[in-house]
Amino acid sequence: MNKQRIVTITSVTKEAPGITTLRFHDEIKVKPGQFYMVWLPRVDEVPMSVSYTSVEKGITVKEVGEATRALGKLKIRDQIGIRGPYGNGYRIPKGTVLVAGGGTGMASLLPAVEAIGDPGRVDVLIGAKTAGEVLLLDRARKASREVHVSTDDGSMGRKGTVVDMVQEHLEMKHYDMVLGCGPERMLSALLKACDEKSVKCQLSLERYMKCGAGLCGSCVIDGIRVCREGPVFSSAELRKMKEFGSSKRDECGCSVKL
Amino acid sequence: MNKQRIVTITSVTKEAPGITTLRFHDEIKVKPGQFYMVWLPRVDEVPMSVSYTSVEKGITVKEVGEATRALGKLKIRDQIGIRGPYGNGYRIPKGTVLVAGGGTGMASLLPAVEAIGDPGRVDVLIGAKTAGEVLLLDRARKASREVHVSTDDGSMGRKGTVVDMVQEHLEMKHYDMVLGCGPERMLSALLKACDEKSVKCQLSLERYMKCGAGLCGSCVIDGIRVCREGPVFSSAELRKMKEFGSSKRDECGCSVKL
Amino acid sequence: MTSLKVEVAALKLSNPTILASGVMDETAASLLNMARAGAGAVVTKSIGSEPRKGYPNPTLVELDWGYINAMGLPNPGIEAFAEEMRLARGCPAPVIGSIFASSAKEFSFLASKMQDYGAAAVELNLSCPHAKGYGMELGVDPEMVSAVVREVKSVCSIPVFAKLTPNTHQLMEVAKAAEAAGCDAIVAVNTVKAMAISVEMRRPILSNKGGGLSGPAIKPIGLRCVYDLHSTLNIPIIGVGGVEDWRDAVEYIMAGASAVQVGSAVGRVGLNVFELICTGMKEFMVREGFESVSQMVGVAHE
Amino acid sequence: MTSLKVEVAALKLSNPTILASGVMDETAASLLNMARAGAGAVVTKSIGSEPRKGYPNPTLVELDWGYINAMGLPNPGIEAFAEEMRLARGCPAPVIGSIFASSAKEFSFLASKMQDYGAAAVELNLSCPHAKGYGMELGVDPEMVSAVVREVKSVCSIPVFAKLTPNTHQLMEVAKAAEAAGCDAIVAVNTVKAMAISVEMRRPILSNKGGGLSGPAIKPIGLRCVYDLHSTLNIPIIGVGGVEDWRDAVEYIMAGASAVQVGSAVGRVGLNVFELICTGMKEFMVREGFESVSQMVGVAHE
Ligand SMILES: Cc1cc2nc3c(=O)[nH]c(=O)nc-3n(C[C@H](O)[C@H](O)[C@H](O)COP(=O)(O)OP(=O)(O)OC[C@H]3O[C@@H](n4cnc5c(N)ncnc54)[C@H](O)[C@@H]3O)c2cc1C
Ligand SMILES: Cc1cc2nc3c(=O)[nH]c(=O)nc-3n(C[C@H](O)[C@H](O)[C@H](O)COP(=O)(O)OP(=O)(O)OC[C@H]3O[C@@H](n4cnc5c(N)ncnc54)[C@H](O)[C@@H]3O)c2cc1C
Ligand SMILES: Cc1cc2nc3c(=O)[nH]c(=O)nc-3n(C[C@H](O)[C@H](O)[C@H](O)COP(=O)(O)O)c2cc1C
Ligand SMILES: Cc1cc2nc3c(=O)[nH]c(=O)nc-3n(C[C@H](O)[C@H](O)[C@H](O)COP(=O)(O)O)c2cc1C
Ligand code: FES
Ligand code: FES
Repeated sequence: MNKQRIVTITSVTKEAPGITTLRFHDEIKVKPGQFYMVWLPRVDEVPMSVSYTSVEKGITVKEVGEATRALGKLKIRDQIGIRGPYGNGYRIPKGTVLVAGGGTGMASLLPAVEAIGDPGRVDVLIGAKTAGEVLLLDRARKASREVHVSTDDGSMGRKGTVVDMVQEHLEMKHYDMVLGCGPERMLSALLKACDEKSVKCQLSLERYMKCGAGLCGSCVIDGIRVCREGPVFSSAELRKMKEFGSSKRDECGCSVKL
Repeated sequence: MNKQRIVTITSVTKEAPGITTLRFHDEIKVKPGQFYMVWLPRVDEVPMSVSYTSVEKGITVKEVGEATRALGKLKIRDQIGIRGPYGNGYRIPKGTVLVAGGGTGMASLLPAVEAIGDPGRVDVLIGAKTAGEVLLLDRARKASREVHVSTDDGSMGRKGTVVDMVQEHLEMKHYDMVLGCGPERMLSALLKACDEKSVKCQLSLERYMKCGAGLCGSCVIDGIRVCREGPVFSSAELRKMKEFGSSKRDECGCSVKL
Repeated sequence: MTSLKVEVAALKLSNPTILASGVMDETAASLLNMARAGAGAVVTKSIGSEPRKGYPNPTLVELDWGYINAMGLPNPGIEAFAEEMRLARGCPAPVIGSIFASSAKEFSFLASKMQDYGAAAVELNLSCPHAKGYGMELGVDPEMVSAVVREVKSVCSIPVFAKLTPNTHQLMEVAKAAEAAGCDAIVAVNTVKAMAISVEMRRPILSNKGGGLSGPAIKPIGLRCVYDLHSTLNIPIIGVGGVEDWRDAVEYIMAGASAVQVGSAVGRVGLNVFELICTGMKEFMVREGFESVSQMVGVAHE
Repeated sequence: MTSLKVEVAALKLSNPTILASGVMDETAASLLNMARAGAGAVVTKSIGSEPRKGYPNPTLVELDWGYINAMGLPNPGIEAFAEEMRLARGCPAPVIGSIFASSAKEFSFLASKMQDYGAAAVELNLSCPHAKGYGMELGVDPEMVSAVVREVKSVCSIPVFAKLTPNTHQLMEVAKAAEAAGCDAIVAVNTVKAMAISVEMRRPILSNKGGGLSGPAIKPIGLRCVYDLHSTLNIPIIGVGGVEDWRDAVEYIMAGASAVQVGSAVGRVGLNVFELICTGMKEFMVREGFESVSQMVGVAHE
């Protein structure tokens, strides 16, 4: 039961061009990897990972369309509706952990890194299109042993993708678990990379969400609810999914190529 | 919130001709002086004080009409519906206590006597029409210092009413509180007797009950809900009630003389 | 200055919470107690021409999210009720007389009695879901409702409220008919047709089998009716159904209600429910900058 | 031997729990998962002639005692749905194709498609409370319902179910019209018209404003409809509305349902709700000496 509540924005942080973190007070506990359905009256209601899970909650929004642009324009004292948290969240792993985030994927991953609570056993890899879009770098540094950055254009860190970095790290070191969040094509390559090295992973997926509550079926991948059994799935689960990395459903429920 | 539950009779005790105790298992806690709404399908649903308040609950029924006669015919393994407990119950008094029960009034009072938990400071007075109808005598003896009986026909104990005995006891000894339950005429005399000696009392009333839950207003005395603010009222409350001892409401809500 | 005062169809209320018909309102003393507890107005139990016992028990089922009741319109009859109304004269809040009948003539007879007794307004129960020949059996037919209202208006100078049922797809037609016939306000909604069955006893629990659902379960239903009525009507609407806290009350008001009635919450919350709603509503109004209740009426339509 | 097997209008089900339309049933894989989770049959999302996005978000409000939804009948359209039905062929439980349309002709077109696709039965959505021109706008009119059923029956050899709305006082008339037109079973009920308002935002939460109430809040309403339908009809009834545990299911069956559908509880309880209901029901049947579900159907009427 996740009743709608109206929260007031207490801080607005511009993380990068078109990427904004909004903070607000909400008492209801959240696990890293869970998400809210965020309501902007007259605009839309969209799923957003919780990027800050303390009592002062936060979401980190990348502007891609109408709703996210409207969220990016909010100011302190504006109000939004939230319901949730929904979804399973990451199981916080024991042992050494490699964390790989593409784009706003870091928003979902950082609370998990912080929940591990032991910088000594976590390495973080951040991928972005360009230097300006590298997200939450300072926060990642505080909570981990090493942080490495890659950009598509080489404007910061190494040139290439985050998956390239993952492959290198898995060659170099032993990790007990990989956590990943980002575009599905990246996640699909990530799963392959992990499988090759027989390292387990947990990856967080995105699908079109309407109810968010496990009812309407709009978010399903291979008949499994991303909003409920996911958004975080294990390698074992992902390997069985025919639609993973290949197709998703549009608002009508039609299958479309990724 | 008091959902209907169906319980199975585990024991049937004939207390006196036409007076039966039914026991059954129900986990929901009850305070002495509270009552259930007891449902017998195809017959009626009637209020009954809880005469045993441990997990093996009990009611003690005097046959006066259709519903009570049907309850008196139940056997082990028969089922009844109960909802509740309803009502406020007795506030368990400190100090010395005089308990005065007329008829099935003892059913409501005995759990209070037992809850006091100190036989040394409780005296019990039981009134009945005739020897055969003296109720729950052994149980009363166990939980109190002295038990005295009066019958209308003198067939047991002293001849007279329980109020006569109360007056004598209040003359003889000091009591901090009187608890009473029985026919309203008796209670009205009891209040007068207590007031004369400036002893506080708590008396349990009966009114026609439909909902039992504080909604329908059928049980009101001076606009106060016997099922909710009562059935137990203090001397202070009773003194203000114009209808106490004089009139009640019938099923239509018409005022009728007691 | 934030004020909770409202005016509904010429009735001046100190606050917008009204005791709903059928709950703690069969005797003058009850009505007075509810007014003292903070109700801005009180509606009497629905009164008919003759004394009526109502249905045998069980008459109530408790649920986690409300009640199902089939009281069967018990009432002392309009003659005996004269005395209660006389005793209720000093009531600090307006007393609205609720009546039920099986014909327009009978309604007008009862309404004029209520007027004589000093009722501040009369509420026509056109919506009881479980009394044969009464209530919603009439209240789903726009022509019948029109005839009843017209007849009552012809004998009454006090405001006339029609209490309607949500158990129909024709609520808007019925309400429009009532308005056209001169009705002063619409009260929506009465209980929703419902039932509970005991699986062990293998039968419906209520002696009448069917009953009416009230409480939080029906709040979204009542709210929808009020919202739609506000789009349809020009006369005031009084919202009823599952109002349990200030938030429920404000939802109804924003949907278009000029006041709300509170029934089940008198059992579920307690006698202090009127006070709690008013305190919470006032705090909300201060917080959000509303100075009067009327400023909030219908704002959810904008 | 206690058995949960039931037969409803020639459909043989391993147990009487059916996945309700609109919940986890838009893709073949979802339907298969729900059948594997233990549903005795599964109903597809209501499918129309063309792909449809449904309403913008918010489309769901969560309440303590249920949901309000206004999805707006999103669906991939009958042509694209061919592929899902093909992939669902191996489904261990019968697949019932739900369809919605705005005319009798369109209904029969969709129904014959569903039959071609291998649906075990077709369910006519005559009851969606919030889609303009569809659902209950047709489903409260006995003549319209009669025409739709007749037309669909004329092109279909698989059983035809009519899913009806509780938002009318004419449910019995509508159901009788469906029966007379050859309908094989009645499904009752769809959601109840409802709304939720955010007082801080001063507006309805759902983008469509109005929506349909489902879940425990409406169980007493659905139960009452099924009870009354059982007194009125000779064809089987499938009970829907707030079925969350075995007790709810048995209440519906005793009221007269031959099977029940489960929607909201898939969200509120989880995918194991079918299994939980079946286990509890079986234990109850053993305890009470019922050997088959059919022995329980309608016993609350005796
Ligand atoms: C579990 C989950 C967590 C997410 N976390 C974040 C986050 O932390 N930060 C962030 O910036 N974004 C996050 N997203 C993505 C975010 O929901 C979309 O970017 C947003 O909905 C786009 O809305 P729009 O109106 O701006 O764009 P539109 O122009 O409406 O759409 C752009 C694209 O966004 C996606 N989208 C639109 N609506 C939805 C919807 N209701 N559900 C899912 N996807 C949708 C579609 O792929 C669409 O093509 C998350 C998505 C999911 C499913
Ligand atoms: C709070 C309370 C506690 C009670 N506790 C006990 C108890 O422990 N033991 C016991 O034997 N009796 C108790 N009673 C009285 C008992 O409820 C009635 O004796 C019973 O309802 C009679 O039903 P009947 O069908 O047998 O009689 P009827 O022939 O129907 O009526 C006989 C008389 O019983 C009373 N009565 C009937 N129905 C009701 C009702 N719904 N509510 C209240 N009174 C009713 C009326 O005064 C009526 O005149 C209690 C009553 C109340 C209000
Ligand atoms: C026990 C009970 C008795 C009722 N009796 C009446 C009545 O006599 N007349 C009437 O118009 N409504 C009656 N109602 C309906 C209420 O006035 C109200 O419309 C309904 O309960 C919904 O409001 P609520 O959810 O606040 O209870 C009764 C309701 C209950 C619970
Ligand atoms: C999210 C959601 C979507 C629904 N979509 C449909 C639908 O497409 N067609 C239909 O006939 N009923 C639809 N319904 C109604 C359900 O099938 C069912 O009749 C109703 O929810 C009551 O059952 P429940 O309380 O078990 O949910 C939908 C219900 C929900 C909650
Ligand atoms: S978004 Fe509705 S089931 Fe996941
Ligand atoms: S019995 Fe209904 S209020 Fe007391």
